[in-house]
Parts: sequence; structure tokens; C-alpha cells
Amino acid sequence: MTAALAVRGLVAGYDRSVVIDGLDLEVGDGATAVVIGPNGHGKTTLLRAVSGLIKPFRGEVELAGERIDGLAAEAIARKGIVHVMQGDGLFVEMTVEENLLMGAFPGGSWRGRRAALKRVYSELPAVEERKAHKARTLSGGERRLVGLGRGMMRPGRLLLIDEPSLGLAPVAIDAVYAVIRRLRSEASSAVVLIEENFTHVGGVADVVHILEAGRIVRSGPYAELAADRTVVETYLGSIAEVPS
Amino acid sequence: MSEAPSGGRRGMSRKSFLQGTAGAGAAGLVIGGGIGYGVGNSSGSSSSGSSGGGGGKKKGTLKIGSASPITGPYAGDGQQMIRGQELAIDELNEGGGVAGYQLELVKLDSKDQSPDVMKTVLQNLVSQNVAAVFMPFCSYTSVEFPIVAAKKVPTFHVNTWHGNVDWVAQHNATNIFEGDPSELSYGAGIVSVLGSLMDAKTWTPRNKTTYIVSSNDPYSLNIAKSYQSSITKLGWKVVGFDQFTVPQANWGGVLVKIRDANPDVIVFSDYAAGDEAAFIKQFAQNPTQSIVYQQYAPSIPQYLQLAGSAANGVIWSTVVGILQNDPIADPFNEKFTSKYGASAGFSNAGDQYDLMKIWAQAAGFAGDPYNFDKINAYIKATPYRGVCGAYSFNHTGLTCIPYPDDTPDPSIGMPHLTFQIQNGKQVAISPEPYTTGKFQLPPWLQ
Amino acid sequence: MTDAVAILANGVVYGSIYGLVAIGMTLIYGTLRILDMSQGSMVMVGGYVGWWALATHGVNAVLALVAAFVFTFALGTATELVSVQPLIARRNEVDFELVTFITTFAVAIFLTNVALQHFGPFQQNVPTIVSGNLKLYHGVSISYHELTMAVISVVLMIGLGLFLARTRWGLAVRAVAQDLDAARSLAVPVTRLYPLTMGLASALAGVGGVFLGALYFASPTAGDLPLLFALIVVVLGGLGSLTGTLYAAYLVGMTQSFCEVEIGTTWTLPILYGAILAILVFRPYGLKGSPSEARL
Amino acid sequence: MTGTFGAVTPGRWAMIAVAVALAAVFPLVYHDPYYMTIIVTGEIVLILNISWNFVLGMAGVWNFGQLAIYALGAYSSGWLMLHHSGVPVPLAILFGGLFSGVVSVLLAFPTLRLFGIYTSLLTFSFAQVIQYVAVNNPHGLTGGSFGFPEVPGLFPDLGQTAYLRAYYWVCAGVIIASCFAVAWLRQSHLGIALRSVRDAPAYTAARGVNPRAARVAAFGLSGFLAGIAGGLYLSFEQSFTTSQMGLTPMSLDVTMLVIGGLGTVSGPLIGTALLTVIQTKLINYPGWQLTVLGATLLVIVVFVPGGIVGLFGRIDRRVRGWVAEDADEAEPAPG
Repeated sequence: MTAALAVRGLVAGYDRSVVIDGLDLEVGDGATAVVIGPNGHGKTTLLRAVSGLIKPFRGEVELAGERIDGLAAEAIARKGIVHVMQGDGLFVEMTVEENLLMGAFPGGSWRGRRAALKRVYSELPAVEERKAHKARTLSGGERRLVGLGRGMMRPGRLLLIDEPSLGLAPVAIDAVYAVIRRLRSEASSAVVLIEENFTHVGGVADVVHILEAGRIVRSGPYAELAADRTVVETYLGSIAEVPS
Repeated sequence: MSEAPSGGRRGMSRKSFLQGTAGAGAAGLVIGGGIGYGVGNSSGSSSSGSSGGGGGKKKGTLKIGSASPITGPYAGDGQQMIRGQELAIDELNEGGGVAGYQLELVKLDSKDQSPDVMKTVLQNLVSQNVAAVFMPFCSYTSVEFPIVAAKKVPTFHVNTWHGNVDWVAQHNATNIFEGDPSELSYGAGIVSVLGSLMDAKTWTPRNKTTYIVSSNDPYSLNIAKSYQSSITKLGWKVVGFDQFTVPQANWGGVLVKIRDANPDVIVFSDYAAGDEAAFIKQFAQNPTQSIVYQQYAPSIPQYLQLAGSAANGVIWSTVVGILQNDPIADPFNEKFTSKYGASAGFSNAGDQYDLMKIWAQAAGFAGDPYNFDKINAYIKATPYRGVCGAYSFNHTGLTCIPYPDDTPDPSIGMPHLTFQIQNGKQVAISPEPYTTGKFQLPPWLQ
Repeated sequence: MTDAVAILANGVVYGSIYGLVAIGMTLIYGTLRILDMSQGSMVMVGGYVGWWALATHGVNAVLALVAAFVFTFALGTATELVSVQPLIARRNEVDFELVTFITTFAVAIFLTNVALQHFGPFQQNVPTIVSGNLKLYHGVSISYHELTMAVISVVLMIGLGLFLARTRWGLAVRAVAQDLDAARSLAVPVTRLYPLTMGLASALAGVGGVFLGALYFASPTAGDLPLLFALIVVVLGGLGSLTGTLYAAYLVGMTQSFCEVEIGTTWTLPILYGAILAILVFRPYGLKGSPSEARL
Repeated sequence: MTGTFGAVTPGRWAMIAVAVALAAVFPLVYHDPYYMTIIVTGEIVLILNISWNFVLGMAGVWNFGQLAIYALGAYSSGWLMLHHSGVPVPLAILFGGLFSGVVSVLLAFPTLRLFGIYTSLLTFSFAQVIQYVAVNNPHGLTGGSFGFPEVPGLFPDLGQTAYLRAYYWVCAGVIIASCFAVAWLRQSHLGIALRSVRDAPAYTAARGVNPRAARVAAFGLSGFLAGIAGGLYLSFEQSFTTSQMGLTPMSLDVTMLVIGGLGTVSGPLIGTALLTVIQTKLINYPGWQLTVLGATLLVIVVFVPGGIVGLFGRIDRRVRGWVAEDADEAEPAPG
């Protein structure tokens, strides 16, 4: 069986500086992989290279067995990758509902989009309450939820989520992760989620990969890595309060 | 990668070779030489020298310079000018040429006749050794005049600008002829035409008010001001004086004021056909009880085409215009129309045609087209009757004498013609003996 | 009072036309970060299409407007493909705005001079779409042509607003304006969207050109003044702000109308540009604009 | 080419000396008045372009007010020439330069708060106002669209050939001086400050360079040179019309800069020379002059971003590679 996502020997970066340097990664169908690593070591770059927002210098990216590296971002998106961007990437001068509708941009009828909207609203009642507001006026937590909601607007084969906890208050983080957990249990798509540390990813991750200096340096099930004190302490802060 | 020849040591390493030749920034200073080389070999001076000799048959071709506006705001005039010049040249060539030479028109673009363009263009023509220069419009500063004055090459313009005439008078130039009177005649001319209408009781002003619209260039303003001073002397009131910048297509605001003032006469002293046609179209939507005078622009055929029926009733005048129902002008008009499929209009095609003939007559008389002194003297001394009436150059500024403004004799004065547009036709209403009809009240006054 | 009515009426007419030309520039700036200097040329081309259809082929007015729309849409699309598309890779560089300013300006120079060579220097008369006058007040009147022009301008501007607010592609245009990467990651095909946006904006200017042609004639330089006015409008409105542009268009129209009557026609443009200068000095981002946000 | 004096090798100095010498003797062997007129006009345009390129390349500002600054130089020096005939003409031209420099400094202040296209729009609006005010002044100082009244110029008593030669040398002198000045300024404290302001404002500020002062200084110097060009133009052509500030000359100058290569020392030289030749060649095809201009501008901006100098720079890097190989070959090659 082919993996949902396979990355082989990926080299990517900006201008002439290499950030991702020979990275390999495989995510099974329907699995959730969490990539953890310190700031500036290439997590976001990895997602941007996969979704085509930057062109990889070298290496291969396969989506369900099909080569996608080198394609334009919009083409890759049409093939079923949904990228929930770092800092949510909302269209700030558009209303929440318009933002959500953009999530269902490729193809689809008005009716289909209305249905998707209804589904998202039922999942995220907090978002529905704010549907007529400009995205600019939302709180950080609300924006993150809208970003996730937008990612739910169309069925995807692979969901990329970039640091959903970044910059949020603990309460908001909990709300966001509650949604992610629900999303994961309901949807069949594979997920690649990126975080700086272990703190919130318990109960979400099937596999955890540790990214350092542009490569995956260690992989394993969450339980295994989270139990490894040295790993946790070396890389990634405390997991003390996280239920395992 | 390693295909470079590697046999032994060269006398000079690649590095030092490059150091010697790599262009430093200032290498561009060869610019002078570069341009000289680049442009210098494109067109040398004329191949047809003045080989002297008497009236043999073919002596080759003779270059005649034309600096007319081909692009830019006056390109419409320019097309008429060049057609007039070419028509004359065709006739002359068919008739055996001038002093044994076939003529060739060298056309350069005078654009907006700004001084630098005029200087460049004249330098070019002079360096091609042209036998005459036709620059219908020239700069208003006359800074290019020394170029032709120094060579004494016969030069003709119809710039209608007194400053150019003054230059010729002050510098005692013998070779720069203005083929029409200068603009100063316009103002008084309008007043005298209005006076004759009042005398004939064909039109009576309600309260002797006038509105003046002028573009903000000195030519248009001079006409406006001379009109203003002439008409106020007769006790008229100027109820509005508007200035605009060409091109001006929006007359809304000006018309608001005109409609407020409801003057007896509206005088327009600008000369751009499009601007004036736009004005009359917008005026005609809701006209006031006024005579509308528009200077010169309606002489360009395009004006009538643009303004359409809105132009009926407009009067206008030109100090140089092609005569109608005239034994000399009619054949010209026919020839022009059959050649270009369009009307010759009323001025620039005709004056260029005439001036070319005037030069050709003088050059033929001199026998040698490069005997400039003789040619210039002949032109100055000899009146000529062309399609625009009589050309006789006043002896200080070498400009045409206007009739009836400065001379009562139509055989030496160039008629300052006033026309009225009636049912889409141009009718000359002044002066005698050149009229072809009578003034009628404009449709909006009837 | 009559003056006031007349000033108002003229101002509305001017404003509608400036709005039509400027709103396209705003749309393009908002989406692509390009100040499209070829918009004036589209007015010019629209005028010629109007002349060709109405004067030389006698087709009906609606068809002429459609023809102008279609032709300038295609031309605008082509303009984008030659002057902007090859530079898209440099979109995030600091000088992208200026480079495209220059390339679209180059297209404008090119189109003007091609028109000059093809049609010659003469102006051409474009027939009015509707004839007759509407009497307003004490001899102040407005022609039905101008009225139609104002109405169609407003309708097109409202239509554009609805397109942007209600349609999938309209939302996509705004999305691209606000966050290019996010829009691409949502499968918005920017390489097609850019030419379409520029085509749409050009088509608005082209329709404006048909109307303007009847008032001021079609000629190779017929786009110069509309461009100069549209520049004032887009700066005044704050680059990229549609509502700002709309206010600014009517404000500029009124100001022009007022200047012509109360101060003098010849001072209109210097006064307006002086105002722009002052606004850029004291309130740099226009009436509605703010510097860093996308605003479509 | 780094453009600093430090990088100028003796070979290059020799090259520059030869070029200057060639340029200096050129009018002694060539005197066609038509082409000499074009060359001198080209030289004046070049001075203007050097000034424009200076503020563009150094401060990264597209100052579309440069032609108005140039015009102000012409008008202010003309005012001295016409109404204060006791003032020597060279001083009047210098005054024009100073006046333009001051105006340019004043123009620089409001641009400090702006970036990108706003700076260009501000300067463009400034140019529009100046142009219309000049047009609206037909019987006053500027002579309106008909042009400035005739002025005596630098060499009123010389014959044509000598007149052209004299202007040629004067302009060449200004060009050489300004080229050296620009090259020197590029590697001076100010130049480094300006370029780093352009490329990395935060870094520069951190290093204690005042970016505002640097930009104002660049505007001032650029305006001064533009004013000198304006004064020279007026004195050479003996007239100045408002159309000199119009869109057509602006497009021409912009194309010259872009073709040559923005922000380089030699860019304006190459661009001005090349376009002067092209435009002169096209004089018999008037409709084509601007059509070709538009097409060239488009093609260069799109396909040759660095202009000709940039293109040479790329070739130069290849050649350097070639030289480097040569150095390798000096070692005994294996095999």
C-alpha cells in the first residue's frame, strides 16, 4: 500500500540558503504524523515545500504515489493537499464566512459549498457566531479555529497543519486541539502536524518525528518518544502535564 | 569545461589581458565617438551637389526639406501640409522639374515644434544640403532661425507669430519668409466683421457683451487680448475670459459660465480642431443667444467631421485660406481631392502648395537652385497669386500683407477670410471680392 | 443656485467616468500590486472600438459596448501576459511595483503609437449612444448620453462590487489581493486569475472609452487625460481601496467641476495634483487607505 | 564591476585615460554640425540621467520629479541670465544647480515617510504641478508652452563649429567629473549608507547611519546635478519649453536608464548613447521612434533585468571563471 505522503531526499530553502537538507518522511494513509523541532530548523519550510509554496531544490515528494514536487501550489492543492498555514493565513479583510467559502474554492457547486459550510458550523459553533465579522476583528484563538474550519471545507487526502498553538493563550490552545482531535477521529485523511514541542500533541499523534537542522533525526510512536526522558529534555521542554 | 586551449604559456595571461581591456565606467565616454560612428554613416550630405552649368536636361534630384508635424498634437495639420507640399512637387516634377532638377521631399518630424526639435531637424536638413526648407510651424522663440539664416537657404513658414517676424526684421534675415500675415490681424478682424454685420442689420447685439475663451499659450492669448482691446474700445463689455490648457475636451464648467452670462458673442481664440469641435458639440446641446466665433480650427476638414451639424452657424476666420470659386484655387482643390480622396480644407495644404510654387518660380528664374541670394531677392520682390490669394512679402519682416487689414488692394494683400458654416458647407462671408455667400443667423438664434 | 446645480451635474458625470477608469486601476493594484499605466490606453482603444462599431459599421449601441468590453478585455489579458506574467516570480521583491509600473507604462507608449500609425493622428467622432437632453433646472441640462454614461458606470461599479462580494472568482480575486500564498494553497490558480483581473479592469476602462469617445473623440492620445485623472483618483482613494476609489472619483469630479466654474479651467489639474501632493505629504495613504493592508 | 575606486586596476585607469583622451580630441576631427548638435544634446541628457540614476541607484527611489527639478534648474538659471545680465553665465548655471538642489532636498523630506510606488506618485505629482504652473505662465518667466525667451548662452561670440566644440567639452567635463564623483560617492560613507539603507534599512539604522539624512543628501546632490543639466540645456539650446517635462522625454530617459542598467556608474553612459543612436537613426520614421521605445523598454525590463551593464556583469562573471581556469592551468595539469 502506498503511503499518503512520501518525501525522499528533500532539499529546500529560500534563495540560496538551504533549510531542509536531505529529509525523508513517510506518512501512512489516515495516519497523523507530528513533526517536532526547534524554531528555525525547517518545520514550516518542510510544509511549504510539500504544498508547493516553495519549489524544492532537490528530492521527491509523492502524494499517494504520485509525484507532486515541482508542481505549482495551486495544482498541488487541487490534488488534495489542504494546508492550514502558520499564523492561520486568513484573508483579514474578508468575513469569516467568505474565508470559509474560499476553503471550498476548487470546483464544487454553491449547494456543495453551502453544505460544507453547514458542516463546519455544526463542528465549530463558535465560528458560526462570528461568521459576519471581518477576520481582522477576531481573537487569535478564533482565527486559528477559522483557519482549521477553512481546512475542513473540502475533502482532502492530506492535511498539513502548521503550529496551531503558536502564540495562543492556553485556553485557546486547548480549544484548538480539541477540534484537531475531533477532526482526526472523523476524517480519513492523513495529517502532518507541526509543533515546537510535545506539550499538546498527545492523543493526536500516531507517529512523532523530530526535525533538527533540516533532517528527521528520530521517529517513533508518541508514547515511545514521550517516555524517553532524554529526548524530551534535550529537545522539547516538558510534557509533565500532558496525559499520556 | 576544460576545452580551453592549454598549449604552453601565452605572452599575456588571460587576467592581464582582461585588465587591459575591461571597460571601466568611464569607457562609456567613448560615447561621443560611438554616437558619431553610429549615426554618422547613416546619411551623408546630399549626393546632388550644385554642379553649376546652364539649363541642361536632367541634373539629378534636388532635396527639398520639409519639417512638418508628423506626430504630436499638430499631426492633423501636418498631414495637410505635407500633402500640399507633395502635390506641388509632383506637378513641378511632371513639368520637367526646377532648373533641370527633379525634386525630392525630405520629410522630418517637427513634433510639437519645441525649440530643440526644430534645431535638430533644421541641422539635419541643412546638412543634407537641401535647396529650400518648408517648416510650416516653427518654434515661437526663433532659436532655430540662425541655422537657416547663416546658410541663406530659402525658408518658409506659416507660424503666424509676430515674434518670428520680429526676429527676421531685427536680424535683417533675407531668407525666412512667413507665408501669411502674423496673428495680430485676427483680433481687429473679428471686430470689423462683427461691425459689418451690425451695419447691415443682419444681426443686432442685445447688450454688447462678449465672452472670450483662450488657451494659455501666447499665440491664442495674443489674439484674445487684441480682440479684447479692440472690442472694449467700441463700448462692449467682456463678461468672461477663460483660459485652458490644451488638450481640453471637457467644456462643462466653461459652458456653465457662458450660459450664466448669455453673451452676444463668444470668441474662441484656440486653434486645435478637436478642442473646438468638442466645444461646439457641447455648446449646441443647450445654446445661448450668442454668435460663436472660432478661430482657424474649422479650416481643418476634421473639424466639420467631428462637430457635424453642431457646427452650423459658427463663424471663423483665417489669415491664410484657400479661396473658393476661384479660377486658381478650384483646379487645385479638384486635384487634391482626386489624389488624396479628401478635401484640401482651407489653409495649410494650400499655403504649402503656393509657397513651393513661389520657391520654384524663383529658383527657375535664378537658374541655379543654390544661388540663394538671387532666389531670396526674387521672392521678396515679386508678388505671387496662388490658391490662397496674393503673396507679397513686406520688406522688413518678410511676412505677407493682410487684406483688408493692412492694404485696401486685394491684388497684393492676402485675404483675411471669414467663413460661416452653413448646412455643413463653408461659406466665405468676408472680405469682398472673395465672398461666396451671405451671413445667416445661426440656427439657435433664429 | 443654477451654478450649484450645474456644478453638481457636471461633477456627477465626470466622477462616474473617473470612477469607471480608476476602479479598474484599483482592482489591479489591490490584487496584483501593480499601478497599471496601460488603463489610459484601454480608454483610447475602447474609443476606437466604439468608433469602428458605431460610426463605420452602424451597429447598435449595446453591441458596440459589448464589443469594446470584449476587445479591451482581451487586450488587457494580453497586456498582463507580456508585461506582468514574466515578472510574477519577482512579486515579493521590493521593486516589483515599480518594475511593473514601468512595463505597463511601456505598453501604454506602445499602444498609443501603434494607434497613431494605424489610425493616423486625426481624431474620430464617436456617435453618442443616446441623443437628447434632460432639462434639470433653469436651463441647466444634462445630455442623455452623459446620463447613460453615469448610470452605466454606476451599474458596472456595483456589478464589480457584487462580483467581488458574491462570486467564487470574485472572492478569489480578493483573497489573492490579501494573501497570495494562502490563496494559492487553496487552489486559486493565480496564473489565470491575474490576466483575468487585468482583462476585467481593462474592459471597464474600454467601456468608459466608448462613452468618452462621443464627448471627446477617439484619438491616439485620448487616454492620456483619463489616465492622469484616474491616477489622482486612485491615490486620493488610497491605493487598492474600492470604496475609497468610489468616493474619490466623485470628489475629484466635483472638485474639477467646481474649479472650472469658480477658479478657471486651466487650474484644475494643477490644483488636483497639488491636493494629491498635500495628501501624500500629510496623509500618505489616501482617504481610506492604510499602508500595509490589502483592502479589496 | 564593483564600482569602487579600490577595484580600479592600473589597467582600468589606463583604459579610462585613453577613453577620456579619445573623447577630448573627438570634436577636433569630427565637426558635422548636425551630429555634433545631437551629441551635445545627448551629453546634456546624459548629465540629467546620471543625476537621476544617482538617486535611483543609491537611494532606490524612482524620483519622477527629476524632470521638473531639471526644468527648475533651467528656469532659475535663465532668470539670472535674462534679468541680471551682469552675472556671468557659468555662475547662473551654477545657481540653477543650487536652486534645484535645494528644491530637491525639500522634495526629499515628504518622501521619507513613504515607500515604493507612493514615493513615485508623490514625485510625479510634484512634476505635474510644476509643469502646469509653468504652462500657465505664458507671458511670465517660463514663456509657457512656447518656451523660455532667448538667452545668450555660454559662448555667444563663437562661430558654429567652435560653439559646438566648446559645449561638447564643457559637457564632457561635467560628465567626467560627475562620473568620478558618483564612483567615489558609491564607496564613501554616504554611498555605503545609502545602499545599505536601500537593501537593509534596519541593519543600517543599527549601525548608526541616519537613513533619512542619507536620502536627503542623495536628493540634494542629484538635484544639483539635474539643475546643472537644466542650465546647460537652456544655455545650449537657448530655450526651454514645458514639453521638456512631458511624458515623452520622461519615457525616453527612463528607457535610457533601464537599458543601461539601474544604479550603476556606466549604465547611464551606455543607455544614453545607445538610445540616442537608435532615436537618431529612426528620425526618418517618426511614427516608429516611440513604438520602438515602448517595445524596447518592455523587453529590457522583462528579460534583461539588470540592463546592458547587468548583462555584461553576467558575462563578466563567466569570463572571470575563464580567467580562474587560466590560473589553474598555470599549475601543471594532471594528464
